[in-house]
Amino acid sequence: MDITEALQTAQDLLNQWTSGMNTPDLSRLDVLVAPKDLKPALRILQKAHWGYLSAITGIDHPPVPASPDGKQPAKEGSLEMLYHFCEGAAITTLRVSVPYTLPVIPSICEILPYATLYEREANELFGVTFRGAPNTDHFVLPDDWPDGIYPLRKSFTGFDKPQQSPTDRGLPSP
Amino acid sequence: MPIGVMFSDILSSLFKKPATEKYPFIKLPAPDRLRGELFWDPAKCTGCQLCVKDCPADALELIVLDKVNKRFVMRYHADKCIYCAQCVMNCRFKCLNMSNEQWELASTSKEPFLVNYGRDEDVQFLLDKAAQAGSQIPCEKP
Amino acid sequence: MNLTISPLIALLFFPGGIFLLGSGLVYEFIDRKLVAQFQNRVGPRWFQPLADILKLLAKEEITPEGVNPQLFVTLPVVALAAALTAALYVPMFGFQTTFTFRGDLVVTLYLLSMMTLSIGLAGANSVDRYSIIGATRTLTQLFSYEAPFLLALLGPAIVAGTWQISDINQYAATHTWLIVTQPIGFIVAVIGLMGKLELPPFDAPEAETEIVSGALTEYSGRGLALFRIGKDVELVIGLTLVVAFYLGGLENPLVFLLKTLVLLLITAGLQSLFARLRIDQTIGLWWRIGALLALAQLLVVIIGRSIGWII
Amino acid sequence: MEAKVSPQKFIVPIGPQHPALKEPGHFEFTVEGEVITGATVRLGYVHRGIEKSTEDRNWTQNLYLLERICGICSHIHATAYALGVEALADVTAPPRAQAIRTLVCELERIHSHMLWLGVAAHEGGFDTLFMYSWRDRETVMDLLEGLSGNRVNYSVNVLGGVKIDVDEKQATAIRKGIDFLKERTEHYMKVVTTDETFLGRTRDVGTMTYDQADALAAVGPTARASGIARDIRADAPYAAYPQFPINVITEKGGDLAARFIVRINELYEAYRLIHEILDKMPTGELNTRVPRRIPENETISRVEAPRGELFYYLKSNGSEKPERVKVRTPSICNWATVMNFAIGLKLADMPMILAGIDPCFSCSDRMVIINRSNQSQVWSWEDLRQYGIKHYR
Repeated sequence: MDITEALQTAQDLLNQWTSGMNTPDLSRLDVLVAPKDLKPALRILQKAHWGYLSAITGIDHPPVPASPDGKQPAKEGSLEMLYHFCEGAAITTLRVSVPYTLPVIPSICEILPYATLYEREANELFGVTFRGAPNTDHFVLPDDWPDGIYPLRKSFTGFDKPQQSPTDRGLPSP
Repeated sequence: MPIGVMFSDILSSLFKKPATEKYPFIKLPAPDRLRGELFWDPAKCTGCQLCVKDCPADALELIVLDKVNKRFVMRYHADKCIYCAQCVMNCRFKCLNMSNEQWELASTSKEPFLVNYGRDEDVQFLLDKAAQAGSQIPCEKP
Repeated sequence: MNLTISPLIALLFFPGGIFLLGSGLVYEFIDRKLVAQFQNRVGPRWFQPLADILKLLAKEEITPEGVNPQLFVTLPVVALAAALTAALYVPMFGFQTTFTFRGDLVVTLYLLSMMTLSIGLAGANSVDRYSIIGATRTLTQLFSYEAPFLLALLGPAIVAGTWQISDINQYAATHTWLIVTQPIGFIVAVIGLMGKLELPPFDAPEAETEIVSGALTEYSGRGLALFRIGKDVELVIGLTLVVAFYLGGLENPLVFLLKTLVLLLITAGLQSLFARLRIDQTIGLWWRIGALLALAQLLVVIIGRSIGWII
Repeated sequence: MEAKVSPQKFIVPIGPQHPALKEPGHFEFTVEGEVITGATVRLGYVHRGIEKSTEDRNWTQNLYLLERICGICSHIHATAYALGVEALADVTAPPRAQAIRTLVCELERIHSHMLWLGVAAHEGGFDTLFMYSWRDRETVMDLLEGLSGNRVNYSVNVLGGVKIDVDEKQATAIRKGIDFLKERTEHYMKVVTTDETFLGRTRDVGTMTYDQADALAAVGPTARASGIARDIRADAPYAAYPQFPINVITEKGGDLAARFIVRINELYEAYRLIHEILDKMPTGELNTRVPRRIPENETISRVEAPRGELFYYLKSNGSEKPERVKVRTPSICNWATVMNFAIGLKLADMPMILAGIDPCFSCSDRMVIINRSNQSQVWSWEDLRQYGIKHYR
């Protein structure tokens, strides 16, 4: 299957589940998908045997306050999950965007069991909840990582500098 | 059922010298392109700071004493350096180069890792200034 | 050679005791050096085994929680003691044995097994998971190599018509080398010895990439040192036994020493030739091939004797 | 460590510190006797927070940071990133630079596969093969050192090209080294395909069928050993692969032995390709200029690392620094396969199966910066000692 043909197939398959498509370059197809449509869209791809899930990329779009001149309205913070499917050289990306206020996406593990590692990673690093995920244990972060801190969000700039005192250099209590 | 297919290897090894390089005792010459310690030639530098900007490890500081008269001191932190040679690439005046002879840089103390390059009087000037001002050496960030 | 040595000296210095421990270390060094040479690398320096043992002896011994402390401390001592005792009945370095009685071959074999048994028990005593798996494997392997090794040593005993080691030596020295007349027995004996000492490829009980150090995972300091030196002693005894039985019995100590070294060269070569066998493969190999071969050899010997071949 | 003995379950932990693993990862295998009935994986012991760190460095600095994701396949990370950045900035590196990149990629593949051969042999208790394959790996490491100046992080790439050139003297040295390696590789091929003791550990062990590999999205040699012809160098050629096409190596078996054969056959392919690149090296410039600020855009860069498909997602925001760099390394794809087919196998085979996918823990762990609020960053020796005393009291 050559690239254009593959992308055309993907486009046809996903047409009914999308709210917009574009092709940023020759080998890529970006498909905007609502969270509730993610699973049906995936099922269709899988049924047609179109590619494999290569990665789930998370992107943080922090909230933007309204510009002082009022030309641009305030934008709510959102998280975007990019599901990259590869078939040969062709890449279809399903873009699922969820707001900070409700960062929930249905888990795709029942369709693609191997996605669990990617989901666990995205869950830890971005704070997106994958509803119905079989395993939500820590995968890459330490076990005692505090809840509610998501390191790959732009708002995370590291923890506060530890307070140094000559007697106690901040050794954690055993 | 062939077993012991490596027999020829072990038999020939029995009469061969070990392949191990006995490094600290016998030193083989380093290849020409080896990236060892960084050297800086003050004569050619224009103080453009390009090397400092792109250093991935913050190992370089270019201290400008007098921009007009081209008095610079390059402070090089050999312990931070990752020997990638990006600074050598960036330098348009070829005043940086990495030695292929000086690469055994291990040390048990921190002092040898801080190297001040520059004309002797400039370095001395900087050190004197530092001595006057106390322990903290002033440094001009780009 | 026939020297009479005072039993106490024999026990403490020569050929038992200190001298035996020293030679164990030397043999270990030679073994490691040979394997290194086979693998085209440098290998340890001459004092490395000694340095290892001294370091271990000097180190703190940690008794893990949940073990029986008495057993934990006693087992290494038992293992080493059994190995040292066995040496008294074996013609070390080609010298006549210090003690001898009818049936000492059987006693020696049992004493040699004590070592493995102790390691197995030590593993089972530590409540660590690796140790327990290692202990299971050690004991499993004990059952698999013991029979062929025993059968392989029985061959010479049967042709000599005695269970006394010195008499067998006598027989071996005055007849054709038994390696010629009983080649299968020799092969089984060498491989059995390697299995007994858990040398590669039979090192599944202490396979470091699976179960760290097997039964001895929890041992440190003195206990580990004793086990290690016990193994070294057993290596010397095993080599001596096989050489004395199969390679022409006792003679000039220098020649005897050379023979053991040649045998060590062979075992070192075998160690570096093969990939580690899984424990099920080890057992399969032994019971399906090793034991059968040894039995076949034994049958040949027995039949040969009964129809009156002079071998 | 205490044994958790329950009637059915006996859990054998492997890692984070374990002789089988040269890098830290944690696996728990539930065993019954010697047979595995369950497996879980936990990573993160070598987290360096690289993805987050990239957002704080400029495009050039990131090249060297990303090169250090993995010690074995450093060049391929830098290549993937450099290609991605060049695509973002809409420049193309000159053909000679691309050819040199490809040359180093293939040399690195040889280095990685030889290393893997040794490690896998060691896991199977075949130390002699381990020692010999690593001895011969020195040849290719010396070549890389002579070519680039370093044995591990070659630092051959810059944005927009390469740093080093290949002259005739070096080309001759490479050809000579490659010919020697070819001869040795033929010998290793014979060892892994005919030695009975070794085959006893690899044949029909950890078999993954085509369908399983497909369903679990395996990549790289792991997938190709199960018959899936998935290779980015052929599917979506990058750098100089369009001019120097490769043949995709596949094997039907799907077991450990097949993974050995696939990797060794890939070595032959790499030797052939290196000869071809050296013979037909394009002439010309070594690099082009890449602007410091890169306009807002996003791109995906996929390359074939020695372990499989390496995936980079890059997003720029018009500044000197990237907005987001996502790295998906091949090891992460292949973890899923191991955890799935481990069940029912023997514990003794597990180290070899883990090694069989050529896992790279450093590759899998890199996302998050760790800077705990109640913990000073630098612990002096005395601090550590005190902590130890406190902890073990």
